[in-house]
Amino acid sequence: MTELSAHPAIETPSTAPPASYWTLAIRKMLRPWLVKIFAAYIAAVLLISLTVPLLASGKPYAIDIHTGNGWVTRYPLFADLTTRDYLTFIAGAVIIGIVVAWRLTRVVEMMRRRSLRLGIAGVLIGAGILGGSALAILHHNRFDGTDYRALIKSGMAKNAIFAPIPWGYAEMEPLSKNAINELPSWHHWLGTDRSGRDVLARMLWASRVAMGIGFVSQAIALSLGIIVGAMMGYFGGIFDLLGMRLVEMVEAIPTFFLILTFIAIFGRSILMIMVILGVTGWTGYARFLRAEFLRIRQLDYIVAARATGMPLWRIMFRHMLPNGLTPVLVSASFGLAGAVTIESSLSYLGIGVRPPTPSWGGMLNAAGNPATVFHWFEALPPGLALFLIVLAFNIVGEALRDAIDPKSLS
Amino acid sequence: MGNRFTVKDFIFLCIFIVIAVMLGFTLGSFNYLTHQVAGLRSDLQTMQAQQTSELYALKTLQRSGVRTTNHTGINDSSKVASDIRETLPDGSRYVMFPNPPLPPYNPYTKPNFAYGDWLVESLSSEPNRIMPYVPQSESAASIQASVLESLLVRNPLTLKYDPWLARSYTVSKDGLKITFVVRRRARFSNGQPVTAQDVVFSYDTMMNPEVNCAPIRSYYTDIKSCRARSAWTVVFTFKRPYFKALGIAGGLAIIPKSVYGFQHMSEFNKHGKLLVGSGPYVLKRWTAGQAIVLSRNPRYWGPRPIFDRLVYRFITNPQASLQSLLAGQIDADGLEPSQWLKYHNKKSFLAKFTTYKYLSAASGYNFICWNLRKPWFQDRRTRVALAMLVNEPAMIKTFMHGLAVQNTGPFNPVSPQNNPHVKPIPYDPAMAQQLLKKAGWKRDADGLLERGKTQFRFGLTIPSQFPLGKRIAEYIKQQFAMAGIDMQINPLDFTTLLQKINHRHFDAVMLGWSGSIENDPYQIWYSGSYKNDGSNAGDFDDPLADRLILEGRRTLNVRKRMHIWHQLQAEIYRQQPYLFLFTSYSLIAINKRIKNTQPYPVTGISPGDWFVPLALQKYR
Amino acid sequence: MPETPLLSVQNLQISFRGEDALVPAVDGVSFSIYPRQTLAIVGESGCGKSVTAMSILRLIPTPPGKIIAGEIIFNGQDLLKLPEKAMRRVRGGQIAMIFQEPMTSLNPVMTIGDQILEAIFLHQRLPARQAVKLAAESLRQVGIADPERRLGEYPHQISGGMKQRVMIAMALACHPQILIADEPTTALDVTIQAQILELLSTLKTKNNMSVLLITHDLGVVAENADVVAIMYAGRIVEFADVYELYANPLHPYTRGLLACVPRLSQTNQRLTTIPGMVPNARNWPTGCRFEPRCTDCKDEARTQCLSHLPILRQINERHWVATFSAPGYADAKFTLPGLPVRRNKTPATGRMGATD
Amino acid sequence: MLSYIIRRILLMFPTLIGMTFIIFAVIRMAPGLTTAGGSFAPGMLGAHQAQLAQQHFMERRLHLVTRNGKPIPLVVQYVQWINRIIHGDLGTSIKFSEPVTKLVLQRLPVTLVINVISLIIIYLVAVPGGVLAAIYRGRFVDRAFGISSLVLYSLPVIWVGSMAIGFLANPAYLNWFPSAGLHATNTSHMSYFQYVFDYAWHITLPVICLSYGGFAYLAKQVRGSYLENMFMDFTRTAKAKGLPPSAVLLRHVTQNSMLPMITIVGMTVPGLLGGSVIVEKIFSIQGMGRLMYQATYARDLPVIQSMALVSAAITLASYLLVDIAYHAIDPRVNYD
Repeated sequence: MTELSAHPAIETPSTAPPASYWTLAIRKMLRPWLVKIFAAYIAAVLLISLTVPLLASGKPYAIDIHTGNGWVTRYPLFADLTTRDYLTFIAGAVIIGIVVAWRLTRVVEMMRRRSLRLGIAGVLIGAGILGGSALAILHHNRFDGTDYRALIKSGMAKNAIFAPIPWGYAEMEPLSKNAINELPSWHHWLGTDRSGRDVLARMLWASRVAMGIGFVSQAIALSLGIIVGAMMGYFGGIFDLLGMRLVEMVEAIPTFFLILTFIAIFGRSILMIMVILGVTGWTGYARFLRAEFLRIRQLDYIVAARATGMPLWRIMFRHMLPNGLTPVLVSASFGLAGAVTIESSLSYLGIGVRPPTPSWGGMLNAAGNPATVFHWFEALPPGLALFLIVLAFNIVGEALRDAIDPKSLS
Repeated sequence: MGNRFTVKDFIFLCIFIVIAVMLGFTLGSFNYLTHQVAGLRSDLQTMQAQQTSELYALKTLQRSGVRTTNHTGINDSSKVASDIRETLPDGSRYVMFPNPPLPPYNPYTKPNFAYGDWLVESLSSEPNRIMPYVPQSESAASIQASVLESLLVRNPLTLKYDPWLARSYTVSKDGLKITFVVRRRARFSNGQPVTAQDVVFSYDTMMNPEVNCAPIRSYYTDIKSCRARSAWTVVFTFKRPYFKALGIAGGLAIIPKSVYGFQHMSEFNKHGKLLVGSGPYVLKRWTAGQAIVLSRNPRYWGPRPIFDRLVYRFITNPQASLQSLLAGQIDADGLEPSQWLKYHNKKSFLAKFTTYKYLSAASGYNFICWNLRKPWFQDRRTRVALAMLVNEPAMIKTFMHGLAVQNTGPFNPVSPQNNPHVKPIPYDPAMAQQLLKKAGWKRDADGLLERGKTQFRFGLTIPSQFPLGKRIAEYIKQQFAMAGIDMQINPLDFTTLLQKINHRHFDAVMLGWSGSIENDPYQIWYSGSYKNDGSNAGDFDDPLADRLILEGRRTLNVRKRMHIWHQLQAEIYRQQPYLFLFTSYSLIAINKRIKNTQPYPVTGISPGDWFVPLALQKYR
Repeated sequence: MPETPLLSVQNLQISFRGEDALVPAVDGVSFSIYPRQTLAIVGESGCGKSVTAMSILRLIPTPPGKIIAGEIIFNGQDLLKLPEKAMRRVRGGQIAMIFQEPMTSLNPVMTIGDQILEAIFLHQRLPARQAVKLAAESLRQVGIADPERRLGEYPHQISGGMKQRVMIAMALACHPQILIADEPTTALDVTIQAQILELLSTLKTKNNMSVLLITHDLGVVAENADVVAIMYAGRIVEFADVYELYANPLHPYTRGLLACVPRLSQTNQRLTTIPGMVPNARNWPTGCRFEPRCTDCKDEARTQCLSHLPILRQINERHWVATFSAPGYADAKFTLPGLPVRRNKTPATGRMGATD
Repeated sequence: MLSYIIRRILLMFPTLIGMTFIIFAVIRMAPGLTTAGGSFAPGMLGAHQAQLAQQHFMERRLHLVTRNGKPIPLVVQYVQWINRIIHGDLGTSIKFSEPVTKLVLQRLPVTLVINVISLIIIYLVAVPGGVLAAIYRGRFVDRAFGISSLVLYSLPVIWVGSMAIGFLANPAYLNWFPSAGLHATNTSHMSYFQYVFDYAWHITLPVICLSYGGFAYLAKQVRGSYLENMFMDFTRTAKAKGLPPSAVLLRHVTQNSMLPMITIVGMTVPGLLGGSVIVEKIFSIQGMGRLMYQATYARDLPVIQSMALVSAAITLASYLLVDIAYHAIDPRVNYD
């Protein structure tokens, strides 16, 4: 896909402070419009997955309810959010804050910029941890199964402000033949599934599972892979021999069986699947980093660093890792695509998340399993979303690979 | 460099393609050959088995000087004697049928009746083995039904047991002793006559601990002995009076000693495809992954079988079997509710297929079993309230497209056990709230129901490979949530789920029991069945129910027994130890070329009655 | 009688497609080679000399590179207009080429013998046994001992100098009329360089062929060439008989180059360098391309240098030059540069003293 | 060469032992070992019969892990298992009551044939495609090829499979392909050509689902390695010799591009079994993937262990074969 980035490097304007290697690479990567679109898509899905409790919910933001002592305003949606939801918001806000601060501080002069950025990041993270722990202690989410729509219909409630998509992921329309397998309409933008639930709401909620599993499992896999791969690549010898055997062994474990086993022991949870995908998925990174390290180890500057008597860990982390890591990060982008695919396959086979939590693979299975009747309008959205997110990760990965290619980075 | 596509490149490409095609063909022929070889080998194996058995039979026949005879059709021979059902002076019941009974919907007298043609049906899974008695799947059972026969047969209309391989039977007054007289005409497919020795042998084989048939053996634990009194008479003695005694003894599949009489009975387990009986069909071939073919037993002792062959094809998913049905590759198929909905009133479909929708006694029912030892479910009012929160009629209408019937107890709705006067608990959330309040449940600050320190929060375990169950659970979860009950859904793979049930590690579990014409409620509902991994997993312990169960099992009089079962059902439904869900309709489509297909009211369709008029016959 | 040139290149223009525009690499190069002559093209890296050499065999990778204009006349045919099939007969058969990197120029997964035989079978109809004999013979010719054994070896099993010898053997196996040697010794050790060059000149006489020697090393030129063309920024700036050039360099660039060659006599002196940088092909100056680095540019001539590109003109019988500062340049005319072989071959050693 | 291969094989054994032990330990950790196997359809249980079947299965499974009522230590179990394997006994399936060897021999050809066919198709399409894209690099063909291979590579199999079954093999839409199995139901009376046609008709959709992703991946690699070798110096030499472009491509470039392609074959083979689980599930094919799936659900220890062993052995063997092929093709690698 060289054509995606086969554009001349534009020299950075001399007025701006010199950009770092990564900034350059990312800027170069984002140049083609196609990559821009798909990067934006990933960002959008990420954002949706972070904020979906506010976007799609059957509970209104605010509503006036008639109680024994007159009308009372309630905020069911916020009361219903779990601590984990709030923590996700805080984490998202911190990350977005750091990114924005990073961009805003670009104009600051080089030496001060670094400490400023670190300071801002520290403050934001500290505030996030503080806020998060306070929330974890103070917030108590209320179990709320009230059907607010019925309440409004019966005149017991009024002035409801609903979320943009006023359906929860598990919320069924009152059971009737007309409510299920509904085609897209004004009421349900993507129709309803065979239990009478809003497909769009489920789609959005499912993005949470996909992105969560993708990012967390790859983070685990990446850190494990980096540690083992770096050890193998740097020390070589017996470390390398044993490490490679370990890699081969882990590759031989049937993931599918492992997940079934763990689900049977510990019960179903997203976390479990994340951990298993992480624990079995690190081998690729380890192999990659090992090869990189074996290559880099021969290079002159490492020999030079060793000649100056620099301690080992410093050579590894300051000199070798940053150089070996770049290609690994590229493969992490493909790894994300792979993790999302595996998660959806597991859900398709029926060993994914706990129902009624939606996931794209599970929705596909419900719609397209040959043992049931095929409803294309139910199978299309999750498949398309899955396809697009995998495509996006792959395209961004390709573009990133081209961008960090030393031959093309001028 | 000039990159034009030259003639040489083209030739290269052609060679490439030719090689590829040749490779494909090689692979194809490899596959084809292995396939054919496998088929031949399977034929050979079955043939060998048949031949050895026949050789053996011939030898013994020569020794005993009996001449093998081909049967003559009896349906056309005029009846010499008439059937007898009478009570003897000593109070025992005597039943004698001089000829095997004809099916109630008699095909032989129908217009256009003709022998011949094949009947092709689908099986949803390939059986692992089709040995008699050995643990079997439903698919193996339907094949065995055409090859193996038993002493008695249940009349599908009257539901009474009629003599089949037995010419007559006598049940002693206390019900402990059943005497069968075997028909002298009856022959196994190898020509060997069916004797009392074979019946005893069959019983002994099944009771032999070396033979892997524990599940079936368990039914026969109530039998004290099985003895041959003479060459044609055999007596079963029971330990205690049991209403199912006649069905158990008369339902034993009779296998020929001449074939299965191994020196070491452990050899029995090693075979997979040795299936020889006295039935109208014999196993012709079994092609792995494809089909099992039965062919007409040429020396069948009874009425001549109608079809020349019965073919059972393994088609694993409903969509594929519908495809095959539409393409005419199979003659009859069960439909999914959604398929039924789509096709049952489509003219083009109805022009080719006859459709039936009926409740069969064999269909089971689904339920949610509450673990009554857990704090949430100990109170009857709570359980009733939970049932009131679920709108079952709407669920049946929506999820099952109306093709199911709500259960009002553990018995099949069409079975005589079922008490038609038990009314289903209505969907009434308001009433449910009141009941919950009465039971002491109050809303706490968290929005959950609470009694004392117990919050109403439990897990429902469902089998993960059961999509409908998931939908039902999701619906129920929502309904409970509205009442302030938090139910978590835990899908587990079936094996783990069974383990959890065995160890009683569950709050509530969704499962199904399969049905039969008359169930013995002991295993599921008797309080003693909680221990020892019995099936009373929820620990239902009701003195009245226990009394009724024990009494019912003893009662041999059908009407009295049914009365007891009706009472039992009312009591169980009142107690609501299960949230009873529904029994689905059987939805069948049969190719129009097959005639006489109407189902019996309780037992459903009976392929033994079917025939194809000469003009419509397809296979010869 | 005046000899006809074996190969003449006229007004060759080659461009490469850059990321946004066409970048000229060779811009109006003309020269000719006569039989049994060694023509050396000298220039800094990036001046277009290798591209010129490759274009003769039409080996320029076509999507980025493109021959815009010009003619390459060989034996009376324009090679640029020749159909691909006829061109293939020329390649290897009549004009052969060896490259700068012997290490990578041989296919690592084929034996040496296979690679030589491939060339032989391509251009000669020979029975297999005879072809093998020919291959062995050509290996022996380039001074490889035990050639029969070498034929079965893989390139990684022999040294760099040997590889270049193999390359030469492969090129000469079909007795070409011209051998294009594209910096044949650059990647080799100095001792081996001399051996290879000597081998080349021996073989040249033996096989009666012309050699087009591409190099950046004026020392090599002095030893081996008959005629020299100096290239700078895509153009030939000076073309002369080797004696003439060394005796009377006219172009300031040539003078600069000659000054850069270290001499034993000037031990204590630092090496001279030509100030400035080679201009980027993307934006060549409109006028003389050497103008920014030129020491000859006097004030009055400068305006001309800035606005006009000096073309190559013949200022005497054996000398062509493209600079306004050369004496007699203004009156001289453009002719196709090329010098027939004047006399009997000069022993290479004879000129050693002149350069050292 | 021979000593190298022997050394490689010897090195394989510790890995194989470690691998099998990990697999063994993980499998023995799984709960549900002492309960029944899924011999009954979920959701429908014959009341009493199911209970007894459970006991029966449990006994047979307990027989595997206990002796005289005491649990056998894991290591001893492992050694016993290995010992049995060495004697050629993979055990007897609990769910299918048949020797595992027989089951594997029954299922393996199914999976193998489909996979080999799709591998052939992958190579038949991807190699010329990749080469064409390399030749016409930067032009429309190449761009279209690049985009489409990326798109294909990103298409999830579960979606393509469900859509294919839903639209192309569904009486409600287009009833073009069969939706399950590998054969029509009455093959016994088919002629050879009918049979082959029928087989081809049945495997079309599964093979498409198995191959398109691999095709895209391989094509990209082929394009890359051809492009790299097309600009190598030795290619230029070959052209300077006067070789026609097709010969340059087929002889010089291809030979050098073989190496990465072989590596890819080696990497694909172990993945085939895993990929088969999904495709065999979607298209109801009774192959190894499905056997694994069924065995896992039924906690059929002997089958799971043997399958894991088989797949581990296949993985290692394919690595070994790649290494040997590398040595055979690339003269630069020495066999020390």
